[in-house]
Amino acid sequence: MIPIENYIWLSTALFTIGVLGVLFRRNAIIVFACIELMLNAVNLLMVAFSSYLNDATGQVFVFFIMAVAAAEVAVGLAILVMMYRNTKSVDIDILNRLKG
Amino acid sequence: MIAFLTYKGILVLVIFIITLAVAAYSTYAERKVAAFLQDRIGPDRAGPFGLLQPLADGAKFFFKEEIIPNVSNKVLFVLGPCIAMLTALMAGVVIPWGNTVFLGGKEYALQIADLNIGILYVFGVVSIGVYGIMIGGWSSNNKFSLLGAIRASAQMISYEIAMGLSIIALILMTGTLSLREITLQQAGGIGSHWNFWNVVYQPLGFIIFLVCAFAECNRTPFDLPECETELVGGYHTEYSSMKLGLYLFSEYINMFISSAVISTLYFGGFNFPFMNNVGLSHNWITVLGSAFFFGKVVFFIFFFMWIRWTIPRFRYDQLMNLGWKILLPLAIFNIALTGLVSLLFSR
Amino acid sequence: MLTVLLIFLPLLASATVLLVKQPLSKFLAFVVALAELVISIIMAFGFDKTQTAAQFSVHWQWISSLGVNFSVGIDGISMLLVLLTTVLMPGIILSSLNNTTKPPSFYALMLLMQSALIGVFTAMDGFLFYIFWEVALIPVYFICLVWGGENRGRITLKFFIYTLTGSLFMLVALIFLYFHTAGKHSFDIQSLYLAGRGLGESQQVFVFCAFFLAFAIKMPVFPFHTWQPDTYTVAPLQGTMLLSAIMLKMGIYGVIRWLIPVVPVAVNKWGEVAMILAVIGIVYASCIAIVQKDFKRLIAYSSIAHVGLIAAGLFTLNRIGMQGAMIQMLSHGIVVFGMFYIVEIIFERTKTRDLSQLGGIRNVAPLLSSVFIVIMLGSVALPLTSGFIGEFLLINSLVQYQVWIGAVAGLTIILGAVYMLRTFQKVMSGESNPVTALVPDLNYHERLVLYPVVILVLVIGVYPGPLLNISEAAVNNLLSIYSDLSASVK
Amino acid sequence: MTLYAFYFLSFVAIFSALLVVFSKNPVYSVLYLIITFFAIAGHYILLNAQFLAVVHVIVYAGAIMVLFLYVIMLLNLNEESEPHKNTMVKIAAVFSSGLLLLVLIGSLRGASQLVHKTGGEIGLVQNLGQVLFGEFLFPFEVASILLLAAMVGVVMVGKDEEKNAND
Amino acid sequence: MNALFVICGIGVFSLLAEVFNWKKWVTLISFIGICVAIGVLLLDWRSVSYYYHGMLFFDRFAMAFTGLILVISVFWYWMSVDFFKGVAHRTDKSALVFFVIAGAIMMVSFNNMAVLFLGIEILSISLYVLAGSDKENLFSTEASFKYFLMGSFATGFLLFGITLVYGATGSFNIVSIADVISSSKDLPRFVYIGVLLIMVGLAFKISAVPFHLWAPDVYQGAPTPITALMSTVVKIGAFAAFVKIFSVSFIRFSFSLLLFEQGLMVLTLVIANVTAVFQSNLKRMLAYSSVAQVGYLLLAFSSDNAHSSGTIFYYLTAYALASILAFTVVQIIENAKGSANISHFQGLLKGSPLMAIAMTIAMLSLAGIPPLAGFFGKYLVFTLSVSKGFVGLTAVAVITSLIGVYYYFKPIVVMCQSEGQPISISNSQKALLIILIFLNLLIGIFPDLIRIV
Amino acid sequence: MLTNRSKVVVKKEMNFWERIYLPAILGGIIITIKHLFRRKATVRYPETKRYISDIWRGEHVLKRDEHGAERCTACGLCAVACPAEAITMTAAERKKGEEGLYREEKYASVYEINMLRCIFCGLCEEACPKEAIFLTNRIVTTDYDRESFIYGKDKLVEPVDNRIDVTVRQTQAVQEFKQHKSFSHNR
Repeated sequence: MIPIENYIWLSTALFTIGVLGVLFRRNAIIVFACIELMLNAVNLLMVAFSSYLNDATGQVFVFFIMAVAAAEVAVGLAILVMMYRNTKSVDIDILNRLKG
Repeated sequence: MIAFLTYKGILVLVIFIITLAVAAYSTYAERKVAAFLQDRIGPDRAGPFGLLQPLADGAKFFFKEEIIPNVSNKVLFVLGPCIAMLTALMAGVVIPWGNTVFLGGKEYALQIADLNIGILYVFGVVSIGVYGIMIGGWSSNNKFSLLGAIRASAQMISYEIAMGLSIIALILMTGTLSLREITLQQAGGIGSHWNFWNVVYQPLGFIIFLVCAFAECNRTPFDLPECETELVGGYHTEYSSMKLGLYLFSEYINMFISSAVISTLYFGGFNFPFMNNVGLSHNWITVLGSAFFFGKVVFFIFFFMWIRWTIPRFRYDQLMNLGWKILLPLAIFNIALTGLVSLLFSR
Repeated sequence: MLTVLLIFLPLLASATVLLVKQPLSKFLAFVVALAELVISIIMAFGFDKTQTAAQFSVHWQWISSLGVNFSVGIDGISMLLVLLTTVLMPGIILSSLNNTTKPPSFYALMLLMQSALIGVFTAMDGFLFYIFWEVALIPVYFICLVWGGENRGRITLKFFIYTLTGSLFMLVALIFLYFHTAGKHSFDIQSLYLAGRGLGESQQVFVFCAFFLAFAIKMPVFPFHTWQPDTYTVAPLQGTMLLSAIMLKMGIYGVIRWLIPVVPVAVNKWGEVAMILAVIGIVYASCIAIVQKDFKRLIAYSSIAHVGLIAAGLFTLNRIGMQGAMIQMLSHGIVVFGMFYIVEIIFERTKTRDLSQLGGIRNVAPLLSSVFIVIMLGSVALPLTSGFIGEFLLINSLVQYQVWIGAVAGLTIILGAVYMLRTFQKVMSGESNPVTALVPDLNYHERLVLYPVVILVLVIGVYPGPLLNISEAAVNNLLSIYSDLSASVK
Repeated sequence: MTLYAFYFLSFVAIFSALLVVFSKNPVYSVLYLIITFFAIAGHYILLNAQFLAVVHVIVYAGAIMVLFLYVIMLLNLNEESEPHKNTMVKIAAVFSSGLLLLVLIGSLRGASQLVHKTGGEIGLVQNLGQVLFGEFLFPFEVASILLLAAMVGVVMVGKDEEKNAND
Repeated sequence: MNALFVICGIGVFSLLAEVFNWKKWVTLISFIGICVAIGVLLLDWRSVSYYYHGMLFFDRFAMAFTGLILVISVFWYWMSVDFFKGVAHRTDKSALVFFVIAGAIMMVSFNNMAVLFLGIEILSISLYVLAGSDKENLFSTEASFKYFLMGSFATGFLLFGITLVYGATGSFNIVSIADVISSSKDLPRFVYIGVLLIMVGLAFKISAVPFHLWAPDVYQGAPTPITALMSTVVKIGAFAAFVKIFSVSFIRFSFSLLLFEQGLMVLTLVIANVTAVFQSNLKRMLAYSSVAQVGYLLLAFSSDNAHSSGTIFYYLTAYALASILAFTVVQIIENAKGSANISHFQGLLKGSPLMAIAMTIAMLSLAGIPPLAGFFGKYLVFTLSVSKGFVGLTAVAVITSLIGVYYYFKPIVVMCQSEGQPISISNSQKALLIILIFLNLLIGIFPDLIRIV
Repeated sequence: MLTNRSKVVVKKEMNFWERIYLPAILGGIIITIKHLFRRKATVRYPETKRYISDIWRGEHVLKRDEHGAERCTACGLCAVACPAEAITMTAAERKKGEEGLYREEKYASVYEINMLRCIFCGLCEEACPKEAIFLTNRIVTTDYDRESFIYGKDKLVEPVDNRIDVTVRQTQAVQEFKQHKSFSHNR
């Protein structure tokens, strides 16, 4: 059996890459995709823990995360398209008109 | 272990060949059926009754000039049809093509893998199938292709939902996700031990599933992604030679797999009436069952073609309305109904 | 019960005033203020001068979870200040009836102010005291903000933040004390006294500093006074009157009621510093007052000087000083009220407060100038005016405490005389110039306000006995407690 | 055997995750993300959570990423329209996420004490169903509210305003 | 418990109203519905129990906060009747608002991380959309998108935290987590970082500095009623969740977490208050103010993790009442003049005294001037922290609240200056203003009325 | 309305069964399946040829008389009668020595039919007073360009040695019809 540490490292790495993507990219869609990557890192770790603890609740929780991710994606992309209609851009740095 | 692998390998190979053959002859059948339904003869030059036509087509695809548009995204352009083909073939893994056979005292199931989540596996594979179309359509760098790809993705995602929900009603009844178990539950044979086919319990679910299957396979009346009159062939406008062939092939394979799934889920799979009463040995029943199964599949393939030449293509908004406003509520209603009925009858 | 009536009558009236139209509203406000006066006079007559404990007291549960009660009561010290408030309020309201029309909200704020002020002077619960203390701030802030002069937004905000800062420190000190009360924590004044006395020396000093800051800002004592001249100048007449005549006394009252009994040890130790600050303030303010060109500002600085004297007298912590402070509070309230009113009258007629532009008013408005003389003399502390009694007692006490301090504080009389007489000279005497040539004399309203002031200045100056008697028992009690405690610590 | 599979899948996952971040073309990014998801699905299978693996594929690869691709195609985004951040921001991003990684690694060490409990049947549909419809019934039902909210929201955002609405 | 169902039911009803063309009735039914929910809650008041296999736990805490959320919702609905009028999607908006409320109720009554997570998400997803509901407006769109990105980013952290805690304790039930944490001797070390990540995730939701960056932009860009909703109902829910999880599950770590909590708190207090001073848009200023209020709440919470809920409840009540009052005025002004810039408030006192008084009361309450409710909130907070010995921190809070006075008084000063045009307001708005003023005073003068937690 | 064959479109509410469309679809697929079993309309052309009726109206022929002279007198009636205006001609006068070639004094020097325009209605045949033009059962052959579909006299006039039999079109009834001047076009 693979040691649990491996999974912790793996999902930490994926999580961090997700965070990196969020900070690194300016394309809103990719930023958003990187957030999905973060959620997936969490899912992976959750499943690993669930498997190691022999406890099904962790996997059930992953379902909820997936449901939420799906809902978020739907809403997020809709908002993104709405924004694109208004600004003709998906650059998140455009989002700085709101200043005091 | 070795024996197991050999057995599986042979099975995979056989099913691969059968799938390809069925798909190939589906192209032939498509043209023949179209011709017949329109009071024509159809292809009949290659071989007797034109039976060698698929080979001729194949040969043509191979020898045609290979054109990759200059401004296209080369890697993805090639990847698109490959994914389409791959996903189409993958779905066949969990379908029970027949009952078990006893050879040398060992029992062999005519199924590559009996996953306990078979239906979901099929769904998963089908849902990936859309990437082939999307990638191909996008990488062609052509307006029509892109439109076709967009249409395809929207359509497939929309109808997948209704499809899934219609299946859930079925699962509520059967209590399993394994296709094999679902088939065995519909064991036929009047007299001793018999059950109705699921279509009897789930007529509404069946209709929804059927419609969605049409949409998932991009078959008329839902062939919006390749709608020639508007999109000049849609996502595969820019494709030629074998890559186009792969797309067309994958479409027919999808049709084949859909038919197989419909047969398995709603029409008893490899079961046939009186199977327990004819007094044949197990192996023979299995063989006969497989034959029946293929008969059912062929019928549904025929049905696909039949519908194609009966019902005209939908408009895009009609397609979406049908998916979201009719099939989805119906499927939910069906779930509720199934749940209610099974609740009442389980008491 | 009368105390409660005293507090809540104006409160209710202020809500009512908001709902009626303008002419009726000011009338109503005035009537209520008079009613308050009547009630307080009744109370003064019913007041038992020999008793040290609070009278007319009421004790209701309010916020039981915090140990806060609605307990009010009046002892000798409170009585004088309540009287001051109720006496001046009708005057202030009357002064606004003159020829400016103020909307009902103005009178509502006035009445709210009165309610809060009486609340401050009668509260026998730390928390209640704090609430009233803050509530008193709000109406006067709005009076100044809405009806004030140029730059009022900035200046009033400065005033507000200054005072709020101080009171927040007081709040911290109160909370600190609250957590040192015995048993179930309570804000009751007696338990706070006990708690304060139970503190160690450094803790007492902390409490002292916090309290003193709040009170010093309110009074204001020397380094904390910077808000005051601006605010006085910018505020409308009534605002200035409220601030100078009554609100100042909140600070002094606070020192008497809360600072000295709660942390006697710290007072003993650091009172001298406070006293020195106050004395510095006296000299400083007087000197600035001398060079002031703006009439109103001059009065404002004079007010700092006088209050400094009161504060310095208080911290001598002997009977004479205390009593002097009490009587001087009254006197200063009345005098400064009159002074500001006269400034306003002159300003209204000449549209200027610049001393160099004024002059010769005596020629055209003899009544005005004679009233001014009397009030001015009260401020300068001429014998037979109210100011004399107070300042005499205060300087006396200071001299008893320390000769040099007393001497420096005594400068206040000399310097006061200098700037006041100079002012009189500049404003009233001399030749009338075009600005002052047509100044009309006092009209009916003004006389109605100013005559009682003159009378009071003179009456208190001649016969202060009854007033001193009212506060004597309470002051003695306070001092005895203080001397016991500070002695025991030493 | 499984360990090798683990390493292989991990490599694929991390490698393509990095490519998600560093690909210029948004379509490539999304496609690499899909590969990452498949690698994660592979991990699920390794962890004996087949059901979840398939659901993961259906939901993420089958639905979510299709939506991403759909939007990218709809908006016709490609390399040319890709906005570029300036170098400072990029360096800052790399630095801060590196820091995060360090912090996480530092604090996650020593997890090996977690004892692996045997069993391995929990990933099966039956078990998950028991938990989901037993203990987690309420969240399950509440998830429907969530999806409803999302649905209404998307319709609201996506639908064109009705002009001249009367009431 | 049943109140939650009632609220969800109204949400669904709103959607059905679109289908059956009952749009006229939506507002009325919504009102009645919330009132029914309050009634139902009162009926349940004495029955403290777990529901659904320990998924929900309705104790005093949960019920009190639910009640608060519902009461504030009533006022919110009252205030934003116009928001649902005239435009399209009115039923959708109404439904989403109810889902927000439902989410908030779940966030105060959860007993399991799953419910917490779903509650947060129901609330957030509805809000993302609502923030962008003014589709023609670029700011609104932008606010929505920004909120969305930040929100889901925060969700990632929250989930990572939950996962690590799960890995260490093997449970999602917050009570069991607490049991495991307190009983087992050798917890894996990653539980700490897990708890910390949960804190980060929730800090995003309650918009504590430095995780507040989204708040001002979103508050400013979103339609004013939604801003009001965010700064009241949502904030109540989020902070209650924060309190609940850290006072139940991780109570054993309260000492270890103290430093982080206090760090958040000091940053929040200082940065938010100082930044607020420089704002010229009142909505944005209120946004910073709402961030700043979180600082005081955090001060209360960090002083005493276990027993601060009463104080926090009171503080949130006072804050929410004042906020709703302020936003009511801001909304009216914005509708009349096109933006909430502070210069538009000039002369309000002369023009529309009631609104000016209402705004003044709101500002005074937010600034913490007695005898308004806000003062008592601050008072309780300071008392609590002083009683636990955090005198230095309290001093910081006192100083920042003085800074607060400065910016809260800015609109007051502006309102009192110069003449202004009267702005017509409807009778219902007048009544709302009067009721809210009254409540602000009432709760300030008789704080014991709501000391129910 | 003249023909009484147009249907008035009725937009009445569909009832439930009509609205779910399934019966209609079912009807549709029954119709198509019926066609599956119909006789096929197409033939395998080169091997089997379709039967062509005797009175099939195919390619035109300009007849000669029994002496081999062209019957056409270029009267132009056929061109007038042609609804598709496919026929055009140029008249010319017969010269001496051409009596064997042309039956009467006037003849068509050019006679062209555009086969792409012709609709094979047979009106020219009816109009012809000289029984010169007939439609035959021959099929117009395909070609590659449009020009070649304009048939001139080289293709239209029957060869002398290979007469085209049109007797089937010259039945008794036709003859009689042509005798009746009252039915004639040029009354």
